[in-house]
Amino acid sequence: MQVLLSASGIFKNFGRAEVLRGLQIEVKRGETIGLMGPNGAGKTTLFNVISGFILPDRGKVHFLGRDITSDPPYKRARSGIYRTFQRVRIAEQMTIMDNLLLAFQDRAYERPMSALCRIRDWLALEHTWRRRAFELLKEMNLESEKGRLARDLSYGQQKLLSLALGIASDAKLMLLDEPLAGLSSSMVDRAINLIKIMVRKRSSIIIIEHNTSFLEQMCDYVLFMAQGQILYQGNLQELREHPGVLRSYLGGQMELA
Amino acid sequence: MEAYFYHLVVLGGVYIVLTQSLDLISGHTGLMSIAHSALFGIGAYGVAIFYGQMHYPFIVAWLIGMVLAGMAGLMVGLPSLRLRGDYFVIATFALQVLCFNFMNNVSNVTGGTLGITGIPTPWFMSTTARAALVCSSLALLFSFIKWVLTRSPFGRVLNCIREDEDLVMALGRNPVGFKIAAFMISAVMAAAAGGIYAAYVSFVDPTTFTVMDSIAILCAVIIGGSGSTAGPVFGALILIGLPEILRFVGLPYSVASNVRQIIYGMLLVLILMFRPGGVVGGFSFDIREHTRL
Amino acid sequence: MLSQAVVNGLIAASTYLLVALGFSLIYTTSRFFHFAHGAVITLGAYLAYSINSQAGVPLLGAAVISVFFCGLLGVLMNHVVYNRLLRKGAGSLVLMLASFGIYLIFENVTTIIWGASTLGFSPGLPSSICKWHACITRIHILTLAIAAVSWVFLAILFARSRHGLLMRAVAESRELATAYGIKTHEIVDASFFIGSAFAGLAGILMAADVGMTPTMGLHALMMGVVVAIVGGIGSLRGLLLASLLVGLVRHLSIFVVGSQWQDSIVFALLLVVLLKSPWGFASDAAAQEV
Amino acid sequence: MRRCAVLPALFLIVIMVIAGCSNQQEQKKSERSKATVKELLIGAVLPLTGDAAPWGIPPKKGAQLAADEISQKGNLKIKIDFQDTTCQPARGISAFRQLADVYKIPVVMGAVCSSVTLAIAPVAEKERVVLISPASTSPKISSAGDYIFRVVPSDALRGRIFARYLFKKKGLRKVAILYINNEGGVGNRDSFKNEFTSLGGKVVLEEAYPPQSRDLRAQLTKIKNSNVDGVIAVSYPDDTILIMKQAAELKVGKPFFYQTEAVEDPSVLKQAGAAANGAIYILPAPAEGEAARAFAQAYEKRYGTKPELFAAEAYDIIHLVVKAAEANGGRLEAEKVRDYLYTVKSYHGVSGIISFDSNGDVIKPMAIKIIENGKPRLLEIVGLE
Repeated sequence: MQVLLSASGIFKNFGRAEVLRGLQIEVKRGETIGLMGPNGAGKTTLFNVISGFILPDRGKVHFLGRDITSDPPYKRARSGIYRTFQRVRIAEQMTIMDNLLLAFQDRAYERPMSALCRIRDWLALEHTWRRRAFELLKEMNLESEKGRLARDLSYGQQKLLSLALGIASDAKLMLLDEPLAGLSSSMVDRAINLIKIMVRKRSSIIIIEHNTSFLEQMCDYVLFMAQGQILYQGNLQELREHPGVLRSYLGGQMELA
Repeated sequence: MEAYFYHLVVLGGVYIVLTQSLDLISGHTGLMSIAHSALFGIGAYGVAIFYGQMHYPFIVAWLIGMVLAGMAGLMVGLPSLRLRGDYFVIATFALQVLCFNFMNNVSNVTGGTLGITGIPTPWFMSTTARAALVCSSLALLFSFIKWVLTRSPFGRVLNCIREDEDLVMALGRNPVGFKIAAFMISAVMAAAAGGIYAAYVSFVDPTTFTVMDSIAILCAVIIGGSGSTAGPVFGALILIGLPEILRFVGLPYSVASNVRQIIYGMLLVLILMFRPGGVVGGFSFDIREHTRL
Repeated sequence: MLSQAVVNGLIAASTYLLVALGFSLIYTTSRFFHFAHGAVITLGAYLAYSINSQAGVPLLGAAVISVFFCGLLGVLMNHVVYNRLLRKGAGSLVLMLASFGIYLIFENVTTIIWGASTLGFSPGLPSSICKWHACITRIHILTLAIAAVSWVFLAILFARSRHGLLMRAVAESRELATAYGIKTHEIVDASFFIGSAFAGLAGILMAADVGMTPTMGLHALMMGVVVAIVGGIGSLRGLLLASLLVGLVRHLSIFVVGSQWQDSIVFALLLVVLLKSPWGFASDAAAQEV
Repeated sequence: MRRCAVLPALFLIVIMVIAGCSNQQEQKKSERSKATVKELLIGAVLPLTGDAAPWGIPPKKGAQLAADEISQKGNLKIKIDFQDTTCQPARGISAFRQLADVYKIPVVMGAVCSSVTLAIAPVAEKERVVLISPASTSPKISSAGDYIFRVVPSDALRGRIFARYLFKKKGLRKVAILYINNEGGVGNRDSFKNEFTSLGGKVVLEEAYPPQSRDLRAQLTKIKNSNVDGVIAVSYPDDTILIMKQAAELKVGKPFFYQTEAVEDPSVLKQAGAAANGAIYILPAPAEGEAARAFAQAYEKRYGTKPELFAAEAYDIIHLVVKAAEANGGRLEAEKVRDYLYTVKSYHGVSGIISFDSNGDVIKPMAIKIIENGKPRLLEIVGLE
């Protein structure tokens, strides 16, 4: 299988805190990977480094064989990396439809000149964008809410929307930061439904999650992170028996307490 | 009677173009600017200098003014590379002061404090009725342009920048380019209004383009309702209409202007407190300050 | 000549510093640009004037009362407008706009009550002391002293006292401070009180020097804002350096370029600082945090 | 959203109702003016509010006084419609349009701010309405048009006379100019400088300061250390106080000559106190004689204060307009008033002796005064010769 993303030797410090220490990761096309680890292990920081919101102090990130280490976030997004945020990020004072259209619409028509001079072109295309967005909304059971402002949605619905944005943007690599946290059980089913769509579209997915049964169901394998490094890679069964994992989880909890 | 009415239409039209253009960046892109009367002034001076003094055709001078303002817009757009929210406001404020001082002090170009008088009236504005027609159609045209822009894919990205810049980046768009584009379009529109204003009043001087005027335009947009098409129109009407109404009401002279300013201030505070979307009910500048990662 | 210009710069710097101290104190705890600060400056002077000339209280007493009222006024603004807006989820831009509105209201009410022409505490010929070709009046010396004392007061407040510690905690993150059980409202109120009291004090000192007009606060505030931003809001050392820089630039630049460019130079400086490092002199530490 | 569309609609309705009301007013007025031929309606556009209101309200009082006095005499009823300009060009045009177009008034007094007068002038020319300013001093107004007059001397005249006086009588050769950086300040600076240098004097320093400035020490320090015989100051009342006090503090030690009437402002005399002593300044020569004294008395009786700046000028304007109407059989027509004004020579008004030149500018003698012990004292009256 083709290697989609590889990051090697990633170091990142915040002040005196070493958050990532020589981290190594490789993602192949179509893989679904669970990412676990205690709080403060650097999971979100890793996402930030891959998606470009944070530049690593050292190390290289390659995507599709290209060095993207110094690319800004939007360039990485264009080449096919989508990420969600731990705290839901959607355009709150735009309608749900507009949120999705943002992901569906063609960047070639986003220039102000084409907005004015090629009205007919983009209007025609907008129909197809809307149709596709509507289909996606149906998957989420939100088709009746399409005209509402995103901020009026429930927390769970907002989270679904942020997942849907990833599907709409057709990314090759999805970085999902705790997609299920805080969701009611019915919402969890819908979220899983959306993630399955991603899988079906052969996107590679990295999921930060603590819900092990979910990870077991979805993922090809899991990664366990602690102290800025990948401690373990394999299936969940073995992970549970791994001595280092247990220690770091306990250690992490003790730190928390 | 007609001419007076037409005159109000002219002013209303000019200010509608101004508020619409400001709303494109403040209401839709989330960049509040208090440099707008400076951009307005650049357009006005463009016409005053190139049409009034150097006798280029009006259209040419008008376009020159717009291009100059667009360049100034680029200059304001550049700070938006780094600055967010209130720091951006301060940067535009500095730019406004610098532009005003340029108009006020570089007297061999701008006529300095004395301004430029005797700008001939172009034929299409030779009567107030014509001027009113021109200005109202310009207001319509620019309102329409803004309406199209904000509903186009371009506008959708702008709206998203206002909501959350990180999300825009996560979706593969470069916010900086969009912000600069929005600012330049806005500047060009403001300058278009300025050029028409100069040709109509036939006289420009720096005192028309002060910080206070910039703040008044911003307040008008907020009061009217930002991020909508009707809001800025309504805001402009308040800005032009309130003094005229008070003129008829006949307040004691010693306090009338202060009362007007107090009304503006109260309107602003009350609108923000009780109707954050403005009178027309547009976008409200709620808290969206996600701490940067 | 140079000595006089430097003295002038120092005098100007001391008033800028006083204004900037209050302004940035309020900014650090509530995270928005409080432009109505300018109105408090003006009102401080006028209140002291009225208490002095109409109620017949001696000037020093009048000044103390007025400064106290200015502090209260700041707290009042915070309660009547800002807190309510905050409760509705307003961001810093909304608060800033509201403060524009409040400024407009106050400036014009001041004009209606006291009139537009200059008033002053001490009409007539000021006596000045001259040495080394530089002249200075008693009011100037007092202003310099008060600015220095205020700076030291804040430095001690922040570094030593529990109260200062709490303020710093609130400045770091309001939510976190609330989570830790700090009564953030009280802390913010306190910063409004102290900050506004500084504004009133600055207003009175300026009025004692050159008299008062209803617009005096705005110009003073503009310079205060420039100083606060150039110095890096929240950094006391930065504020001190920036106020000296702006004061001296204003008074020395006139020997290099025409005096009509005085303001332009200051604002160009502001723009450069904003573009180079938006967090001013305090950039290295603060920028990392944000 | 939908509910809110109602509000703009309401707003429009309010405007229309108001417009409707004013329309009715207009009709009533025109009916009345038909019924009694001897009523004259004169317009006035003045800054009645805002920063410039202190210069706009006295002319209103003076004009009102003149109108009432003439009306009491019987043959003519004078009504003046006052409109506010707030000293902003666009607002000034609004106000002027209202008078000229809505009420069809042929003669308008105004404006005060030069920028407003300059903005209105082309409209007045096109609409053929006579515009007579009681207070605008910008030299540019001289060439503003055929229908544009003023009864206050141009800055050009003031600067020329002051420059000659200081050069010849005071023996100044090298001067510094300290001026407020606005239209009035720059206009005065230029007129003084042109005349002074053409006489052979030298302007060593030109220092500007922005309006509402509260700190002039930088400028004054520079002046203190320059080698000049005297300082010409062009200032408004607020900053005149600053100049006087801060110059004293800094011990500038140069004589100050104020090319402005601001020195006489009560607030300056009060706030500057002893610092004002010795200030020499120039202003249009106040009128002597019975009429002027009677005006001052009547004004004080009615308003409780001595006539402020530009009140007398406005009083004269109304009288001149009425004279023009009387010469035309009691009717007010713009062309007739214009032609009449060009013929006015040495009219003894309460603001001085008024003649108009071919530009519509008044030619008046000027007065040089000095402040002594906190009070103005006349030094001499000087003309152009």
